[in-house]
Amino acid sequence: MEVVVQMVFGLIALFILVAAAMVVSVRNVIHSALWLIACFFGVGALYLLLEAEFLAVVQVLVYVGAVSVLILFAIMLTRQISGEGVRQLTSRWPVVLVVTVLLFATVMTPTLINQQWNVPPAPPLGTPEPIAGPAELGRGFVNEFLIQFQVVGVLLTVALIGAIVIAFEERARRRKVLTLAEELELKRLRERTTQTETPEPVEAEPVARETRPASEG
Amino acid sequence: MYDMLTALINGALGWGWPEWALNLLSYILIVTIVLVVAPLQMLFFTYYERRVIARMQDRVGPNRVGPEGIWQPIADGVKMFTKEDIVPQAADRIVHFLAPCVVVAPTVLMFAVVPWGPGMVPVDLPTGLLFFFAISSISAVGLMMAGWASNNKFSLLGAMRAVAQMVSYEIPAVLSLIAIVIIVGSLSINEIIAYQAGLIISNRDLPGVPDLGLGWFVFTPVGFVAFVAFFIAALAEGERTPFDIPEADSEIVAGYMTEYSGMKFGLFYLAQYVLNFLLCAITAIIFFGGWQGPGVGWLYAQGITPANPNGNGLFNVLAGILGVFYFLLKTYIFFFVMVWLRGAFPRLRIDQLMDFGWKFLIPWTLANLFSAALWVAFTRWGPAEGMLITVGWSPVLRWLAAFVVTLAINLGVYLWLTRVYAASQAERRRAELEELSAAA
Amino acid sequence: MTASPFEIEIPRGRVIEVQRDDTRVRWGGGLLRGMAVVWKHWKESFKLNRSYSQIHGTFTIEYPEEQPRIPEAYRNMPILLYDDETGHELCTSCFQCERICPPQVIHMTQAKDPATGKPVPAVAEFIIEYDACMSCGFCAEVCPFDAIKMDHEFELSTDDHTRLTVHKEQLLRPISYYAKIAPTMWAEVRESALKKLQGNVRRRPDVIGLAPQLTEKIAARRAELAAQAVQAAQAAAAAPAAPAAAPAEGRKLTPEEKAAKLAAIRAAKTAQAGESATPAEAAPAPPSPAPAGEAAPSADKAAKLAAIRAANAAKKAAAGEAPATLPVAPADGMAGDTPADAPPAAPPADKAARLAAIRAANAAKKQQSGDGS
Amino acid sequence: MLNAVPLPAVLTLAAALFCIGLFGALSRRNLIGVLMGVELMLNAVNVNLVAFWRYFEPRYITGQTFAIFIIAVAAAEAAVGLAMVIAVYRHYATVNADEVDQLRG
Repeated sequence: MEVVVQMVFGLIALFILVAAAMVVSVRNVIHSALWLIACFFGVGALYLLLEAEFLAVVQVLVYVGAVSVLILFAIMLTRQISGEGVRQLTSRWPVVLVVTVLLFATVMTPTLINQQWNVPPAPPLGTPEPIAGPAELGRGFVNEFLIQFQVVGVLLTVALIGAIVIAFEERARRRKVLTLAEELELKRLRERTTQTETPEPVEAEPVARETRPASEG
Repeated sequence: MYDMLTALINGALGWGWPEWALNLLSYILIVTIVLVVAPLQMLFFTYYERRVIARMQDRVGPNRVGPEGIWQPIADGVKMFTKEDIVPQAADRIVHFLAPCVVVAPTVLMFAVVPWGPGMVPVDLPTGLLFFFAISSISAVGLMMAGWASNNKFSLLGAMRAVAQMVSYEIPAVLSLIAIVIIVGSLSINEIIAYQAGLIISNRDLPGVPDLGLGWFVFTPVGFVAFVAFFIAALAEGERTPFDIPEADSEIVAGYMTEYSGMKFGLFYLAQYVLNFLLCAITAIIFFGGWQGPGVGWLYAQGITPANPNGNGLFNVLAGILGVFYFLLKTYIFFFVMVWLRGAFPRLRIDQLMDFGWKFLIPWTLANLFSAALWVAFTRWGPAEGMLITVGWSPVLRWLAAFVVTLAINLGVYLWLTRVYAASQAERRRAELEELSAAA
Repeated sequence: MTASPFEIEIPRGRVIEVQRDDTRVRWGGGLLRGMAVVWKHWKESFKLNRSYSQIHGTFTIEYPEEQPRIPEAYRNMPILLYDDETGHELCTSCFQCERICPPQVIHMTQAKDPATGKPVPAVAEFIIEYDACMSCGFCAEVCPFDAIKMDHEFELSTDDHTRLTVHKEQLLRPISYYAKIAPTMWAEVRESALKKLQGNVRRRPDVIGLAPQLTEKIAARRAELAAQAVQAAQAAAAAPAAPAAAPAEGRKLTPEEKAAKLAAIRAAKTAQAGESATPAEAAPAPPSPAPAGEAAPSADKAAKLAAIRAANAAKKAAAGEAPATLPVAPADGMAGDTPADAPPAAPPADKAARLAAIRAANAAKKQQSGDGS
Repeated sequence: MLNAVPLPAVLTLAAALFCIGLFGALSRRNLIGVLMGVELMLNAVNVNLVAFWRYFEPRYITGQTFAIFIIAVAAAEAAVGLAMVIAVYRHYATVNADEVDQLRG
């Protein structure tokens, strides 16, 4: 049984790391986002393995269902959709690589040298199950962590409003193309003005502003 | 289902088998059953929808293949299988191939927590409802993949619409379910169904109500509002007609499915109908008691249950049959309503859809959440929780008070919201006209 | 916020103008009303609706099992009619349909008398290209003899394109068929069509104008003709002027017929001469005298026809002067009526025919002289 | 799980994930790529929290609670960050982090 768990853990770990490596190295941004989703799934599976069932479901719900979709959306809204052939890494990426590898090494070296983790011995048989249910979490949120919970709620609201404010654009500014009716009106007006022989060339914009409302009636 | 199957396998194979083998065998059996039933439901639903919508349009519908055309979906399937699978040259081949799988897999996974009858749930997760919605949101990723990988503007537009729609309507759907979860106090789907025993009034809210399996949530003001909001959101999630903007064939060919053919297209189709089935099923489960109905509870009490290991297995089977009958009946009725809505209403515009979701449904369900809290306070809380008004009231009075208060709140909020929403829509139209005339 | 809906009564009913931007709160009632409409349609659709006056119910006709009830005036592809009893086609090859056909898919050849080479009011070959026909029905409308009609048959699909070029044999249908598919429409035209047919049949020699697929009818007709020839030969033998008109050719023209024809031709020529003498009159021909009467025995038929033709020619010549037509009219009437009144196969028929011809010729001459004076 | 896989293994995995995320956040040119790197780092932190919860204090929900807080913060960060990316794209017509070099709007 333990071997099975070890194998499963190894597979999940490998999957997470490979997916994460692909996220940062793939040229195509969309592929990168898809690998990110795979990575989120791997982390969710890891949570399941760690018996944090609720958290695994939340991970899927929030990360896969919301965050990654948001990322995909943002990629597609920014138009340079695939970006294939474009260099995706900055020119200083070798430096960054060295820095991150060094960081990893500094973190890992003490671990590898002396495994002085204060790990309690494996619980004997018959120990109570870990608490991971939504009911306990909910109770925690309204008792112990009430302030934090409120703060997170406010943060989410602020983030929602902030995102709307930042990304919002005036509707009038958004539409840069005239409708057919508007263009027709414009053309007619231009013809009329040239017939009355206005000496200076008529620009489109000022004329358009004087137009009667085309859509009413 | 699991307990029944274990009992059956035990009876058939004797007690000599190790437990893990029995577990494995029963799970494999359950998965097989689910994987067979899911596409069958889809096949039936395509036929059912076509027949019903035809009747609504004074037509007959497919009636050529087999008696009354019941083999029509099979003929369609054969056609689908024999079609050529075309991948556009400019498409991203791997993602294009993966997208249908990513769309179908979650819909099949969602069957894992759907109870078909008493004791007939494949996996009774304590977070079943959350699991259901978490998994359903994965298919949005598949849609995005399909839309992008096809390298077609219609596909991309369709995918963007689909995902925007699914993400925005998940919120009212989940909010309306949370109202129910507050009342039940559990995310387990079995718990939610068990709560709905009773007669018009749930016998958990009002102990002593006879159990006819009719204590559905839809009979309470909170449940009714939640039901309406959830069903509308489910229509949007399942891309049913008033909200079928992502695959609006008159605008963007077939949305994200445009560049798919053959069995890949069939898989999208399958996912869509299976999702519709599941949404109808979850509506039936959460608000209409799932397999609850007259007789099921009594029959199941006679059978082998964890509480009653000495029961008669025959009653298990009878309760299962009756429960599945009630459950499927309710599900099919909801699908009928979906088709009915399709027959009645034209497609919304994307901005109308977003406005309706964000400016009407979400406030409405939020108010309903408040009502649900009040419902719990009136029916269950005592002075220990700080509910001092109801001290000394009889359960009937408490239930009545909860009913009246929540009804008043929900009705008032509804009327107020409709007025505000209509006014905002009119204002918006006016602004658009003004803007148009300013631009012209 | 909004005015009450504007209402007005018009002859077809009441019109209510609804303002779409209605901001009054409706509590979703409109949605429910829409659903109620659909529900009613669903519920009623289990009843069959065949009256078309209702908007509810199933209208679908499950076609191969259930044939659609085609209205009488339905038109699909043109067909030709022939008389059930005699087997004579109604078509006289007047070329009206060929001329009016918008896609020009009608083609026909006029039948010719093999003896004289003169055109006969019958059609030798008639072709309609069904593949290009647009079913406008102009041909049926324009046909003065009601010979071409629109069929109700619509199962025309075929994998053989050439089969859609339809020849006379496939086009011909008996009158009874048309009377079955369009009873009232046929009843309206029956009288005049049959009358015209009688007139035409008289001018058709031999088996010309008989529907070609009716072999037994043709055979019967041939036998009848042969019998008449024999009878005529006997009669000729009895008559003193027999050797003068020996039936040298294979044609079975009796000497009487020949004589009559000759007289008629002569009469026509004089009439034409009269016509040329007065070039001023280019008036259109007045309505031709209706050749009434049932089928006369064909022994004297040719003679009669010749007489009529002569009379017609005379009349045409006379068309210019109104008073001059007066004496012609009785002659015509006599020419037409005498054989009709005569009992069939009566020996004096020949004489009457000849008389008519002569009278016609006289009338023509008189006309001429009238012109001259 | 507790007996089969030692805690250091899980933590090593989290550290590796964090470093990969850091690399992505620092070296990507695309703003969205940077955000994705940040998401990876947050996930690594979550893995750490859950692992410590599971191995040390399975009877207390603190570890999970904080993981959930982090998920919420990550969602907020993604929403605001992507909104900013879109705003930047609209203004500069690029999502290249190196080309966005003005503070003035």
